[in-house]
Amino acid sequence: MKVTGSAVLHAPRDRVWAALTDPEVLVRTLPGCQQLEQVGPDYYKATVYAGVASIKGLFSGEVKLSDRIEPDSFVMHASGAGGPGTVSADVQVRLAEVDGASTRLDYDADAVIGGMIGGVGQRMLTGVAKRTAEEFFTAVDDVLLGRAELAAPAVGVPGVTGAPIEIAAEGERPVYTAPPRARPATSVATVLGSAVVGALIALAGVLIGWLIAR
Amino acid sequence: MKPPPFVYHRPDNVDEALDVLAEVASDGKILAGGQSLVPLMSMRLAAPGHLVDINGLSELGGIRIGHDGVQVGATVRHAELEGDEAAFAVQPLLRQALAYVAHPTIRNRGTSVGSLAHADPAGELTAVLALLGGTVTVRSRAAERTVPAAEFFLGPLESAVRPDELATSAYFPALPPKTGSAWTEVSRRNGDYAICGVGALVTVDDDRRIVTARLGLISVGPTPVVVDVSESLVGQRANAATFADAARLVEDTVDPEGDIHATAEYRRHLAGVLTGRALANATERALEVTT
Amino acid sequence: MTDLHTVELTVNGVPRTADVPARRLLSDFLRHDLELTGTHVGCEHGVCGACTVLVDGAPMRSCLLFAVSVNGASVTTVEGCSTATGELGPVQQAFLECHGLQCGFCTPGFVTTITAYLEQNPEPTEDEARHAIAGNLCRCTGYQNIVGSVLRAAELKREAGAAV
Amino acid sequence: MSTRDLGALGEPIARREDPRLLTGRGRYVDDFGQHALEVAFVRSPHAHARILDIDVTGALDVDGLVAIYTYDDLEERVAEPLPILIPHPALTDGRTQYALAKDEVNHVGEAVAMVVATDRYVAEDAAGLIRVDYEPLSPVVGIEAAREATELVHDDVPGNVAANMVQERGDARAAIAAAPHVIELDLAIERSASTPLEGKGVYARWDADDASLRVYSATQASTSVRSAIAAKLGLPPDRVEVIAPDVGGGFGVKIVHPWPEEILVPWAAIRLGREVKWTEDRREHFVSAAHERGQLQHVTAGFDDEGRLLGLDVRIWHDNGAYTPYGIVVPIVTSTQLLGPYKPGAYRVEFDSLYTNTVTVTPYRGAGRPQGCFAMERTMDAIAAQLGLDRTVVRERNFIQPDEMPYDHGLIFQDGRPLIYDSGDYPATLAKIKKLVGWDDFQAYREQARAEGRRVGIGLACYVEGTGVGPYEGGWVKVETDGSVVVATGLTTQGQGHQTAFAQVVASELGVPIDRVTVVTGDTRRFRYAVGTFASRAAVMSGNAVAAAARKVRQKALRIAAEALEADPGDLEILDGIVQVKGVPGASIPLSTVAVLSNPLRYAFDEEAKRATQFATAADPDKPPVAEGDEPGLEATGYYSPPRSTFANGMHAAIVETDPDTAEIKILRYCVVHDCGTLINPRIVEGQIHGGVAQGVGGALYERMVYDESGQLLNASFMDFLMPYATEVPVIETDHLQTPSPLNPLGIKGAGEAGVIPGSAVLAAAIEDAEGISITRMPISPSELHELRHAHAAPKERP
Repeated sequence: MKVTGSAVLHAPRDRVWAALTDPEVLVRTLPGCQQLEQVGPDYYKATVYAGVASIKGLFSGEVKLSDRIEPDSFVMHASGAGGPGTVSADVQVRLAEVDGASTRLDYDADAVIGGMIGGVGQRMLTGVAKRTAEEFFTAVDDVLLGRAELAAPAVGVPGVTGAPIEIAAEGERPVYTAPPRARPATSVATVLGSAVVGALIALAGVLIGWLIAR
Repeated sequence: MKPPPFVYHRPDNVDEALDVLAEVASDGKILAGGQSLVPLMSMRLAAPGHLVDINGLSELGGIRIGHDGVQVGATVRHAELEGDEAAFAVQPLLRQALAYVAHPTIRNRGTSVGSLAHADPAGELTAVLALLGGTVTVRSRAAERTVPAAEFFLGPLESAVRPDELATSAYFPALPPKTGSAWTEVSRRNGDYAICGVGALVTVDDDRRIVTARLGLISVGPTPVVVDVSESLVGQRANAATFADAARLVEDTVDPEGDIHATAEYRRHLAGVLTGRALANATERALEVTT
Repeated sequence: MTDLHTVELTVNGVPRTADVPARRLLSDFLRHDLELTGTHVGCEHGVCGACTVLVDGAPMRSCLLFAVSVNGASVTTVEGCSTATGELGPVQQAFLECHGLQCGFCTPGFVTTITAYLEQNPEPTEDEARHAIAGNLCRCTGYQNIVGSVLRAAELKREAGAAV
Repeated sequence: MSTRDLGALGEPIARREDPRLLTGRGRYVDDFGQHALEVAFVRSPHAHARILDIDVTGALDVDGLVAIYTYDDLEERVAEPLPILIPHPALTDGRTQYALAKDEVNHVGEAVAMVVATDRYVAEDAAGLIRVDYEPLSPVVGIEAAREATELVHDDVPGNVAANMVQERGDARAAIAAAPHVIELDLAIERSASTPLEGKGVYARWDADDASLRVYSATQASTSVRSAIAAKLGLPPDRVEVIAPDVGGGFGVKIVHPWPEEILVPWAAIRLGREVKWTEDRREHFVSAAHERGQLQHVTAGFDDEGRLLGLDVRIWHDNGAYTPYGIVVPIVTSTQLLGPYKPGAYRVEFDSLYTNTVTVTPYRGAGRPQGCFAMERTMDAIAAQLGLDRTVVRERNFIQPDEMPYDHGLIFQDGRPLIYDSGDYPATLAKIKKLVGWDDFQAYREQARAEGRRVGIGLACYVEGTGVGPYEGGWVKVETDGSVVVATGLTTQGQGHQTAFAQVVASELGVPIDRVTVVTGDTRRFRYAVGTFASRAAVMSGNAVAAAARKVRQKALRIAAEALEADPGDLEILDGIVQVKGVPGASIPLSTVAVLSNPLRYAFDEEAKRATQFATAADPDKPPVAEGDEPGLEATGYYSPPRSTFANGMHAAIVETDPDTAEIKILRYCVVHDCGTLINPRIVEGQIHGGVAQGVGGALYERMVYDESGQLLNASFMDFLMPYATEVPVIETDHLQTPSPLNPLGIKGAGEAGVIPGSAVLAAAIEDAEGISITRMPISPSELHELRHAHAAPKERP
């Protein structure tokens, strides 16, 4: 499925660029992302605890960044597979200055959702993707605005934020582990356009939404 | 298509159920009617490690009717609520909408509270709860809280029920005086998920003029959409009211997605058309109860 | 995970029991554990209705129930829709007379659904009869003769009632 | 042909198989083998990919796992591609799959690994733990992409063209060029599928002591499955038994053989020395069985002022999916059957059969005819519209007339035989359908509806269907010594009531009560030679074959009875199972006794048998007990092999109402007039028509296979593949003509597929009539009609 969307992030373009290509940021903003393992330059293996409501599960895949034209654009390739389905996506991301304080992000994704989920999940996929996209952009924006710590109490689970990201070296490969966190409150205001669909999220395997790959 | 293995819990009371939930956290799911959960499991899209079967918990059964509304326990089947004359008398929209929930055979097992907790954006009862301003009561081992409809539906298939919580009942306020209700929807086949569904509440005054008019819509957004169209109708003679402005307002408000059965544009169009029809029916009923 | 649960049901009036994993669907429990193969499985996601059985008198999709979850229930399958003497029950007789079936695969779900429906509404109109069967899929008959079978079954039941 | 007492033939009797099926005593494949090992498959999630690695280690610890097989485990001929069942010279680049994918997958759902376990639950657990590493390749999805051929499905098939074929009679292009009027239409029909309520299924048991294999398969062709299994597994055919038990619907998808599973399951059963069963689940059926219907068609028609077709030129692009196991039967059928009851002055048809990375296409009830009918009937409507003529008038002017029968179209049909219509009265059929639907009164109804703010429209469509395709079927009839009659024929049954219809044929031929007749179908143990159940052929083929066998039995019975009664065989008749001398009451002998006498015995094992023992008969001591050229027993085998197909025909008319606001489409009336020659059992024929119409309505308004660009089938469930419920199918009003076929003794024509053929054509016509918008693509949903309205209205709003 082809999906496009855009969002406004409240930081200058170079900071947005830095955040989106920083595994330390990604690991704490990608919905459900538990671990990013760097296996090469701009190449990560991801472990994602993905899902909707209490239907959730562990999912593993990989993420590559390419075609980096800093600070204008890059392409993300994401793929992964679980028992009930597969997901792969190429996401073209473009950043444009809105003003000195904010950046408009546009993305074009070509996502392939295969397996059982592709055949029976149609009714729900875009809705779930959109919800997850909002979550992701809000989380990134929170990081950019330095209010990441503020997000968690909003959903009322105490004591799960503010923990440092753990970086452990496993052989040569840095491994980024997300701190425990609650789901950030989403803010639709940061997402533009009626057809915003979170294909970006495909890289987190979250398009599988309600999959559980046990 | 066979479900994956899970540990089966059949607690003897709600506290025991909550203990299990607290322990297994997000690896657990409540099994009530199972009419959405079991197919998800058979397709292996869901694979909870633990199922907590609440079907035997009599304390979660029963429909309690008051003048102010209808309280529905967690194990009440759609069919039971649909057939309950007292509930119909207090809040007719329940039966009007439940008649569109899948097929009777599914309604014999599926639970009303379960379908709210499942938060399917095409679920009729989500919009009924939202339109009526109802609540869902949820309990965990630590606390009980009552969540208003406006805060209950967070996203597609995502409700405010946390992994350690059990939705114990839902509360649907009574139909106010001089008010009529209606539900209408378009689906591809009889019993399918609605392409668009609309519930309406219209209140008239003694002079048979419209006072308030509100709508609850499904399948046109990630969660049920409530639109207050009173302003476009207030003061109109109910028997001569035209609903074109209200329909346009609804069309402008909803933000549906397209899918393999219908384009987003068609869904939006239907939201307008069905708004007109639901308002007309509800107004007619409001007049009936006002004479 | 593979713990077995003892499931006791009264099936067609006969107490039956088997030890099964929690995930055993009622449809598979009936077909494989009790070897009552009259109940058929057409989609396993609750849409086709072929697996419909009566649980404590109410039609339900047996593919959407875990056997363990209906422990203790009374279940009626198509095998139990015949008369006490083993002759065709009124719904079955009506299907025979009206050519209400072709391949017969979906038929058990229709027979159980209609059997329960006629208890609720003994004198359906043609339109009501059509809606009564509208949750069951049939690929062979085009439904016309099944609608006729509902009406004929109602007639047969009335005749039988009058004869008593 | 002997004088036939029709007896039960033609009577709408209740079906004899029903009491069993109604009480849960039917036996479908999954009802067998309760203790067999069960199979689940790992299927490709990619439409087009190279398989880099299959890692099964994760699955090996699953408790209850018995075996996992991948392509590398397959041996000898099991490792070869599956056969192309119907080769054709035009099929220059036919390709078939391997039983398990070798190196590459070409559609989502193609089997990659096979898991055998103690039950299906466990098998699915293990299948879910097998990791397959794929390198995705660019998929070809949709006819346009296949035609552009920027990507290829099979590297060695340029242009994605499996076959190109041209048939022409006369110079169609010249005729069109010279015609006073010319129209061109682009028409499209989307994919649908048979989707029987029971999926496929295979259950195999190997008897090592006997070195024999028994296979139960939900197939439409058990004898062919036996041949295929024997060939693939290297077994002598007589060591393989294949039984099609009760089968829960077929509609074409179960005619294909061998399905990979029909080879793999018996193969595993032999290897493991255990009973093995596979029951296809609904998702597997959507992504790994077969689809049909997807075609683009460009029609160019030249006609005169009266609306007579002078030349017709049709170009067809057929989507055959990933492989061509069933050859190019579907587009050949479209090419030829498109002509319907009409006789264009000249005709040219050309098709390309194109590969796509989607589920394989094989015939689904109607088999290319719904597309052809859509093309022809939309053309007729367009001609009428252009000339301002009534749509029935244009059709009538183009009809082949009854006195032109037999009518030779000068083309070659799907059976390799000339396309010659044997009989049919199209003007009479038209008159009947016009009367049934009230064609001439519709204008008044439309005005009345319009006054009420309602939109209604009427449509009509005609078809001719070649049925009873050869090469042959056989039948065996035996009268037992208790007077009961057993009948066997090799073709299979999926709900068509063969156990009743063939019993009616035999009962009337033999003169026995029908309740004494038992029919067995689709069991290679009972009848060894057969072709299969497809192409509306069972009643024609096996009906005539069992009739032929019954006639032989009758003759033999009369001969033996004549000896016993000391009468001339010509003076005898068989009534109610008793042979008697005509007009001489009391001079009679029951068939049961004749059966006893037909088999000279040495041993008496019961009272009846005593009469045939050596000291009981007054046989001529100079003659052998069994005469030369004779055989013991009152039984015979007969075959029927027609020179060519017999052509049934019919016409449908429908009245629809479209909601001006929601664009919902409601069928107010649906009328059918049908002529399939002599009816064996009118009730069964009517049931066939009802079922066909329901599928036609489904194909026109509800059902489609929705693929995305990556080749994912987006609606692989009954939630989203919208097979109609009772509330979506209209009341069907029927009427019949009976124009007997001159090609077979019973005068039968096939009836199985007819009901589905004109569905899209007639409903498109009615919707077009209601809306005043040209309908060229089917199916159509309310959402699409809504879009069409907008597109249609747009130019007026923004000139």
